[in-house]
Amino acid sequence: MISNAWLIPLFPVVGVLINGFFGKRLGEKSGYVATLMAGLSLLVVILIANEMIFGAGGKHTIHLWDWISAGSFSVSLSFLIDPLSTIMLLVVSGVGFLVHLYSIGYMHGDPGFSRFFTYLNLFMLSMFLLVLGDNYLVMFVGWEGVGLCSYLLIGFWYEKKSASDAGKKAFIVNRIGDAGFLLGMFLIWMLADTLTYQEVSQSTSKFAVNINVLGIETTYASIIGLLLFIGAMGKSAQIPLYVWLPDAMEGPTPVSALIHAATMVTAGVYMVARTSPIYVDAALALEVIAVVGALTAIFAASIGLVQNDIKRVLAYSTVSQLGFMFMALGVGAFTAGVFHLMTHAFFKGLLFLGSGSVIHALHHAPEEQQQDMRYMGGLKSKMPITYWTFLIGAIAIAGVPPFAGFWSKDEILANAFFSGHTFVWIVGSIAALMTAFYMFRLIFMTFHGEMRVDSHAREHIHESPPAMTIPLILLAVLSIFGGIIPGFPPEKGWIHDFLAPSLAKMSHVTHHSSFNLISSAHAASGEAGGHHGPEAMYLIILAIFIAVGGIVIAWSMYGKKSKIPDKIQHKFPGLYKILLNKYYIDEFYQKYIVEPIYRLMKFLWNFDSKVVDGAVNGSTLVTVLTSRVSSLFDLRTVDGAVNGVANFVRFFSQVFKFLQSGMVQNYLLAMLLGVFLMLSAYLLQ
Amino acid sequence: MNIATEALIAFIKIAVVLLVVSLVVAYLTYLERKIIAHIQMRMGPMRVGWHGLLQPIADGLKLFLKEDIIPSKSDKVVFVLAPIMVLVPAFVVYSVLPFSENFYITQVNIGLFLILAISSLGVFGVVMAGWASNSKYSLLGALRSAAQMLSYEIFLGFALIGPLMLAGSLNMQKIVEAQSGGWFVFSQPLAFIVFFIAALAETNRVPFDLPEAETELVSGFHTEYSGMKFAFFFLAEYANIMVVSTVGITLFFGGWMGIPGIPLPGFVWFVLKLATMIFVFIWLRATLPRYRYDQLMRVGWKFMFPLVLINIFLTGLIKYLFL
Amino acid sequence: MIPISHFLTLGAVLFLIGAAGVLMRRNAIIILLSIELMLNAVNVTLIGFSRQWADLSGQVFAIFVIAVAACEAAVGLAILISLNRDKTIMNVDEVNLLKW
Amino acid sequence: MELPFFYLFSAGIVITSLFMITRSNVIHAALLLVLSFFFLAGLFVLAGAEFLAAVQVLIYSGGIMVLYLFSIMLMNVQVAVRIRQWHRQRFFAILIVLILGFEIWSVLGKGVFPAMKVWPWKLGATPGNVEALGSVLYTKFVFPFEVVSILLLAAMIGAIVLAKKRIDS
Repeated sequence: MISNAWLIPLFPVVGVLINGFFGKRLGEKSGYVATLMAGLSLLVVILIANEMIFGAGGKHTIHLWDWISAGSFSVSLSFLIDPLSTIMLLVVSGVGFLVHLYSIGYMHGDPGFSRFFTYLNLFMLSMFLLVLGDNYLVMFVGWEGVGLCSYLLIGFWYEKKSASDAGKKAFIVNRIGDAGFLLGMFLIWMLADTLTYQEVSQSTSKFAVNINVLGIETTYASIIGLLLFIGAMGKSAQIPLYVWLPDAMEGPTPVSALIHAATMVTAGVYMVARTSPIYVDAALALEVIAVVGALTAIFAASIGLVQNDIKRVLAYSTVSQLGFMFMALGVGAFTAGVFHLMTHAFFKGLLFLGSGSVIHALHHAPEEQQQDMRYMGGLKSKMPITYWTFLIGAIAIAGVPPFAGFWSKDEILANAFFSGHTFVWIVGSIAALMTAFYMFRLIFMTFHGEMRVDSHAREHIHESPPAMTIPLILLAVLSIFGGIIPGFPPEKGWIHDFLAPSLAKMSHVTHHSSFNLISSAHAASGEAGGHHGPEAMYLIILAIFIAVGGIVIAWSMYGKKSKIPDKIQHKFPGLYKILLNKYYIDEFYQKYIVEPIYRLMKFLWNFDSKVVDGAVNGSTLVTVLTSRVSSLFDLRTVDGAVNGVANFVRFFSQVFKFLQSGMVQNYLLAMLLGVFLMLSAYLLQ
Repeated sequence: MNIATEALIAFIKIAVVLLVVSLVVAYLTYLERKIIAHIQMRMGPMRVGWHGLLQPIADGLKLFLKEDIIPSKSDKVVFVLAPIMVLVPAFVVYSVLPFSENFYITQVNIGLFLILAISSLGVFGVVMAGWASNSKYSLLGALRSAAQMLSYEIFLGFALIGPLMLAGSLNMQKIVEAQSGGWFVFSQPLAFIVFFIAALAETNRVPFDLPEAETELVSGFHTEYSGMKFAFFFLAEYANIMVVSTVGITLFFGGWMGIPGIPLPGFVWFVLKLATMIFVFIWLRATLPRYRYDQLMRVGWKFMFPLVLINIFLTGLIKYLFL
Repeated sequence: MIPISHFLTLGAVLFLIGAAGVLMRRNAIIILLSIELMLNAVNVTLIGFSRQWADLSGQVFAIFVIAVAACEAAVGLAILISLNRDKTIMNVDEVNLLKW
Repeated sequence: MELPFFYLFSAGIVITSLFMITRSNVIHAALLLVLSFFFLAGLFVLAGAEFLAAVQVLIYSGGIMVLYLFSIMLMNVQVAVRIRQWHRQRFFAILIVLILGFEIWSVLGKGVFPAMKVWPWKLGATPGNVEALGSVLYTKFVFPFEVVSILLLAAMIGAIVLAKKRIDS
């Protein structure tokens, strides 16, 4: 079956063609076509994964045809099936299929139904190319393809200006990253004369050459690493290029789940993991990646603390979790990064789809309230499946064992700690705490407490159709078991053995020999859970404390409140008084919690507003400060740079526009002048 | 054999072919008038010689002696060049036609393709004539003619691909020899039908004689021509009929190859087949009405073009599967 | 045997004549014709090299060049016809709407 | 034996081309170009590319140039003859062209070419290069071939859209 891997991208192509040409005529049937194609791809992937996992394993190259061959430069369209791409394929096709299924329900009645599924299949195709390609150029094709689909799908409701703006923003920000990717690719080819992964990994000695750039002594590998990381920054929304991802929530929710949480945004992680043979020699680049990852994790998490839009919380959470993945890559724990990528795809896909289910239920509410958690609450009883699956996702992301998120996140933090990146470890731990907090804040505000939904929409709230709940349940199952099965015991789990042939081993891991000795000794003695020795055990306990602590804080601030009205209800049986008191409590919250939070949000997005004087508790204060810094950075540095570039371009275009006379022959003359100069240069050399 | 004798032989061959073809072409006009006349229960030319046999010579003499008028507003150089441009390709083509087993001027490996290429140049003469005359009728006739010839050249070429695939060569002699097992008209009936219709259109014959439709355009692109120049157009038309007929019998009827069992020399077979083919051309003229312009284009693009494509596809498929 | 330099020289001369035509004439059709000439100059070089190396790739490329020339002629003439219909423009330097 | 013919054809091509770019009457220019293409076809035969020579005559002269003539007839040629023919930048242009010519000449002077290879078939004989060309075109170059066919289709559609009368305005 492995030799038939070309079938995987073929099915989405068929889907694109059918839906692209006959979508209008098919109407809502196009959803079934697209889902069928995604399902067939998934089937092939499962068969292949079966062979890879339980069968031969190893690396297989499927050569389709020579694509470009010019002189010594030769690129073929061929696919590489190895453990890494198998994991990615499973994630992409699995989550992709579930999202297809989910979208049939979610997009029901949308005028652009068939267009949506065309794009979705196109995305699957691009993502498969990205993951399957056996060289950087094919990956780049997929990379651009998913970028295009992301643009198309964010701006799917293009009549809404904010949506089309968000699409453009995503596209443009990604272009910056792509430039880095391209330059990195050029450099790889320049040094190694090849672009295929296998040949690149065999010629690492060519990259380990030292050079001096602007006074910094480093290696070519580092420069390649940094350039490729710029690409990854754009696609995987790292500081400073993360700005597009929160805006990308303008797209339909299944898109957010598939593209902007589970698959596309992890392409950067995949790319860095793919390039791990080069990164092994790129100490500087890894250091940068680790720090950027850690900073992204905490920045995004802190912003997420105060958002009221349900999808935006998840978006910032995604950015934060991507930061975790890069943290892992940066400290050299490539396996942990890929592992977290996988578990994250499960629980974040689940959370997004769950939020989509909530939004779907509320679509009779006023437009601005549909996604606002302040106008939700108490949905638990109305949407039990959504609630329970959502809760599972939240527990998983918070990092409570034995749910999926715990295993991967713990590995990342442990690796950061043991590789000596103490700063990264501390930042990561705080971010983990925040993660647990904001996720449960979201849960409490959305599902618990009294219902604050608009009264007209209230009677329309219902559990979503099976097409939407089935994916939720499946993803919830994956969120429970997707971590412990491949990841237990920590650092020695199945996924480590499986991915070992694909990922390079960091050399510096070995000079923590004591840690390795201890862990191997423990492994030999079969002591479960304690593979890192006592230190590791403490770390695990600490991680559990962090997760539980976050949840408890969230509960004490948001969860408990829902009980206050209950008590009051018992004390004052009179209906009028209950209503009155309820109103009073609302006022209370409004004044002491909601309003400061509202103002905090203003800080995040509008640095003109003033600092809130009496912050209610300490964590809020910390949030204020960090959020301010990040928003300042965003507005001053990022926007300033963008505006500066724009002004620069405008100034020079004023000068150079006179070159554009509109007369073809002038241009041709200039062209011949160029030929003349080139020939002169050739003759004079 | 040195170059001089080779050149001499070639020269003699060329001279013979040119003379004979000119004479035959001249008598084709006589033949046409006679046949049509008899079909229409008339006698046709009877005055000059026995049954008017010397009529073409008298006509030629008349045209030769007539005043050669060049319209004052015309583009003179192009006006003079146009009839030559029509006549020359029509005669050049004879250099690669196989008249019999041994009698031909030359063999080239792109023979059929060369014929197509050169005969495609005839349209230049027509366009030049129409434009240089500086007359509306001429220009309209020329435009019609150019569009028609360009379109039908495509079908003509495509129709020939079927037999070519069976013959596996562009060399005319090789194509004839490839039919020793059976004429291609039997294995390629579709191609032959399309070829025949396209040939009628290529030579501006009824029912596709729109470019020179006497009743609409005052005989089209050569309205302004007279004397010898007019004769050139006239000769070229009949020379083209012969070329097309020769190509037709070479590709579909085995050329000079006879029916087994009847001991006749190849050249006689060739002449017999050619005469039959030309008779059909003339017969059609007496029988069919003229197409309308849009009908002409519709028949071409919507009926014949798909037909030849299907033919090529089927031929390729059958050849791939069974041969 | 014709040496390759002959072909190359002829190609260069043709190309330059074509370039001169394109750069110096105002009439759009003459410019298109000059472009055809330049394309043919390329064909001459390709054929020359094909002859030199006894390799048919050059001829295949020349066929592609002819196909591209056909496209260019079709589109170019279509543009000219629409220009001619709307504004009776025959000269390239009158078509300067794309100016800054 | 080939060289005199080469010189003959080259002279023909260059002279007709020079005349072509200096005519004010577009029809004359087009006809001169056709003439130059005939010479070019002769040159191709000399270089052993007889199929291409036929293609040159059939497609280029018989197809593309007829298209040109056709289009020219749809336009008003007489007006175009009377207006200024030369572009303002002509002196600069001719200077550049001459300098470029000189440069190319010097580049050519630098070139060293190995001995000419011999065709595996006899010139003008059957099967000759048609078969070889066909097999190369449909095996090694089949992808470019298909791409060119798509290009032709696109150009055809484009030309129709561009030249079509606009009904709405």
